[in-house]
Parts: sequence; structure tokens; C-alpha cells
Amino acid sequence: MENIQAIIEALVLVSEAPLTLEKICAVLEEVEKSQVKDALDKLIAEYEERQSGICLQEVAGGYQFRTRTELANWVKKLKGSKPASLSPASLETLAIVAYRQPIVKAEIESIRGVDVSAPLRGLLDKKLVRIVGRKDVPGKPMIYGTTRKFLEVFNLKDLSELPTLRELKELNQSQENIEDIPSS
Amino acid sequence: MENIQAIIEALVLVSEAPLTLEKICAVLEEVEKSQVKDALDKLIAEYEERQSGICLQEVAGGYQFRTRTELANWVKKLKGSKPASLSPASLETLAIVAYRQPIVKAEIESIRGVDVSAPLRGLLDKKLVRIVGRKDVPGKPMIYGTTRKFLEVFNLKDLSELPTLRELKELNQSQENIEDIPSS
Amino acid sequence: MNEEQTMDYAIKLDIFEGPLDLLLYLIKKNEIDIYNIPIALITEQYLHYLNMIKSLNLDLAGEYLVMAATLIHIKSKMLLPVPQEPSDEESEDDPRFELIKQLLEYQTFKEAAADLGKRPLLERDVFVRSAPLPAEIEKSDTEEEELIEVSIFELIEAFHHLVSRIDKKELLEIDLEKMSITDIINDVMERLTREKNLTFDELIGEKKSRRNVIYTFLAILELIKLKMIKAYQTSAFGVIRVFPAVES
Repeated sequence: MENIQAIIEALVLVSEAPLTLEKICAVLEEVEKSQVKDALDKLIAEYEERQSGICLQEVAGGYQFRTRTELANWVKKLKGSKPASLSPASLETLAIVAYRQPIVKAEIESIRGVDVSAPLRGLLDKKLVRIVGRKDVPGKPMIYGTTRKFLEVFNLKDLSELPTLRELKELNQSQENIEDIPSS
Repeated sequence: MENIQAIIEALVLVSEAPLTLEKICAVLEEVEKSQVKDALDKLIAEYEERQSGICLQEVAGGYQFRTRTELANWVKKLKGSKPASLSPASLETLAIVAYRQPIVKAEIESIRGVDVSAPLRGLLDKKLVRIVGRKDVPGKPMIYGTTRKFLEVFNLKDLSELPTLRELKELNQSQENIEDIPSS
Repeated sequence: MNEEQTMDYAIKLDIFEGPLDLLLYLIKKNEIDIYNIPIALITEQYLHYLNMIKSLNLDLAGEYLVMAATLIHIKSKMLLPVPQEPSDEESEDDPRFELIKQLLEYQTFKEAAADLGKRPLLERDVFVRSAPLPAEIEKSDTEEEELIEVSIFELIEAFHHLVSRIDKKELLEIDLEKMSITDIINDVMERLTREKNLTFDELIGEKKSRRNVIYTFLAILELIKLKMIKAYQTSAFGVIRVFPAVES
């Protein structure tokens, strides 16, 4: 068999979406999963060491070649198009869905304090958020969650890679703090 | 300026078509064409030397990353399990079957306004739609409905979990503007 | 207020994401402790902003007004004399408790959103290969069962476009109840194809819930109407036996 690393490189390159370890293993039937993982780690390190313009990254539960962030301006210069960025309303809505999923629209609205129809719709269109089902309560509201594309776009390996909510800890402690409020 | 080679690698990776020398030079304004050419030759040699699974190739008047020909079989093996997406015609046909089932072909066609033989066959092949019976009317037309696999693919417990058009419209609604403001 | 200040407000109003965001701004501007909000001051400033929006003829979402009412309500409650004996649940009694909780939670997610925005974003900071694959590997004969990647949102979008294109009003209504019956219709047809004929009791099966009986009955009526099944009864109150209308 040819060099495992070389095969993996080829597979990752041709893959449209981040390529999962499982898929690589399915192709390399006779190779141990741990060996495949080793080869992947080695490849990542090699691209890193070489200071190549592209790097092999673990994202959205798979592996993908991506350009190095420092080179973004050069790539943008080539592409010429300005990327559509997310509005603060969309980002806030997305953050709530990401951290609180599965979540229904009313819950998102109670946190943001505003109607979220428009940003939610936009996120569905952009495929960053999806309908995961319906809640079994009166009215059967739809439940939302993030997609794999969300992980891809935000460069996340998986949801557990999301930074923990710093303030949320404080929020849990706030109960105590609030008890200290002097009654005015 | 960062390493020219690294920039070129990034540019080639993201380019939709083989990237021409001219385009690279246009991005790297301050670099001499001969220097860019040198960097490209060096890169080609490096990928070659490393026996990497991908190689930088000059094709169709430009440069492109390609998998090494010797690895074609591995790539084909991977591509065999590529997830298919549905064409718009299939998606529309599927939507009609899903929301209007049980339904006969003539009814689907009257909604879509075109012949649906091809997409319907495709959906039957993909096991998203099935024949649920025949109607006891002249011609005994076949009646179509969705399958269990349809529910699985769309992550639904049952058909009542399908979103309704009203819910979609709600997401399209923009906020209502309110005129009255209480005076302080 | 002079022209310049008015403009200042106009610009700022644009950047608020809602009443909570506006409140957080006021809290920050006044360097107030979020756990001990001087409600009178904040209410006054909040309402001031709202009037500003009004005078500028800008659109104001209803949520801002709801918050104004909430603030005024809290303010009035704060004016009431506090019961003398301090209790453990005093915090719950603080009229500001809910608002503070809401503000802290919103602030958390506002920061989480900012953090998300700072991540290396695809198509902004990082890029992936976008070239189509060479034709010879794109097409390969598949023996495995095809996987399908499509979301439910795309499905309803497709239906929506279709409906808006042809403007058929009767297509618009999708009844969840009806869809529940459709599930049973599919189930009935599947079993009939297998068993050739079934009695009503058999169709209802073990799950003899009121809901299930009614839905199954409605499904049978619908199937008869659609001429997909035929139902026979040997005598009044006798066993109802259903058959596929057309032998498969």
C-alpha cells in the first residue's frame, strides 16, 4: 500500500466537506483507526512546520485543507468579493441557538428581548441553523439547532469547542449577589 | 511580505479554475513575474519531492492542486459514498408528495405544471417516496406517499412534525412597527 | 436638545439590538452596578431615548414599549414601603430581580455572539478549495445506498416557492392534524398491501387510545373517499373489513 499520509492528503483534498476519520478508515480498510489518526496528526504537524499557506484542520468533525488565517487578505484580493458578514442580530440569535440548543423561537426571543423572525430566517437560509423537530407542548413549536455548516463556518471541531460562557458562571452566582442588594 | 510560496499555495487552493500566472502576479503586485514563476517551480518541486498525495500542476494555462494519479483508485473509493443532494425538481416533487399525500402523479403534475416522471422515479429509487396503493378510478392510477426513510432523512418523528407554510411565513414577517410611545 | 445631540441619538439608536441592549448601554454609560440598578434614573433615560426615536420618526419595535412599561412598573413597586422583617427570599421580592436576571443573561449571549464573530470565519478569514473536481473522479458508479443531504427547511422552502409561483390558495393550508392522519393513512396502506385485508379492530391495533381510534377512523374515511380502499360490513354493527380498492 502507498504511503498512508499521501492517500489521506488526496482524500482530504477532493472532499467537498470536512472528511471524517470514519470515512478515511472506510477507504483505508486494512489500516487501524489509530494509525490513521497518527498519520493525520503527523500531517497536521508537517503543514504547520512547513509554514505552508494551507493547513490541515480538524473542523466540524472532520478534516479539511484551509488557508492560513494570516493570508486572508491575499485571498480576498484574489477573490475580489467582500464576504457577507452576519449582522449583530444574527450573531446574537446564532449564539443563543448554539449554546442553548435544542431551543424554540420563544425562548430565543425571551433572551434577546426582541422578535427574532428575521434573523432566524436568515440563519436558516444560510444553513447555519436548522429545524430539528417539534416540541411536544401545545402549539407544537419548532425546535432549532445548529448545523454542521455552522461548525465549518466558525472553524469549530464540534460544539464542545465553543468557548464556555464566561458570564454564565457569574450569572449562577448572581443569585447570591442579588441577595446582597440593599433594599432601597 | 509573507513568504511568497505560502501566499501562492493559499491562492491556488481557493481558486475555482486553474490559477494563471498573471492572476497571481496581479495579487502580488510588488513581486516580479520571474520571482513568482520561480516560487511556483519551487513549490511544484517540493510537493513532488515530498511524495505528497497532492501535487501542484500546471493545467489549462494555470496552476491547480490535484491528487496524484497513482492515488485515483483511493479517491474513487471515497467518492462512491458521496452524499447526494436533491435537484430542485426532485425537491419540489418531494415537497408536493410530502404535504399533499396520498397523491397521484396527475395531481403532482397539475401543481408543478410539468411532467414529473423523471423526478418521481428518482425519488422512488432513493426510497424517499413509495407507491402506497392504487386508486379505484379509471386508469387505476398509482398513489404516492413518503417513506420511513423520508422521515429519517429529514429527522422527523412523524409527518405532523413537518413545518407548515404558516410557520415559514411567520419567519418571513418583519417586525410590526408601533406608533405610540408613552411620554415620560 | 440641540441638533448635534439629536444626531448622536439617531446614530446610536441604530445600533441597539433591542430594549435589553439599550438598557445595557445606559447601565454602562452611567457606570452603574448591574446588580443594583437605580431604576428611577434608568427609567428616565430609557424613556428619553424612546421619545427621541419618536421625534425622529424612526420605526420603533413594540418590545421597547413593553420594556418601558416594565421599568415604570418596577419603579412604582420600588416606591412601596419595604416589609420590615428581612427574609431569605428577599431577593425574590426585589422588583428588579427578574430584570437583572434577564440583563445578565442577555449580556452573556451578547458577549458570546461577539466571541463567535471574532473566530476565524470561513470565507472571511479562512478559505477552502472551491474548484470542482476533475470529471473523471466526480462520476463513479455507486453500489452503496446513496446518502441524501437536504434539510427540512429546504423542503418547505421548495413547497413555498411552488405555491407562490402558481398562486393556488387551497395549497396554502397545511394542517398538522391532517398530517397526523396522513401518517396513519400510510401505515394502513402499508399493512393492507401486506395483509390483503384487515378489520377495523386489527387496524387500530394495541394502541386503543381515543385519539388513535378517531384518527384511524378518519384515515379510513379519507381512504374510502380517495377510492384507495373499500370497506365492507356483513351486518349492522358487524365487523368492518377493509380491502385495497385495487389489487396490487
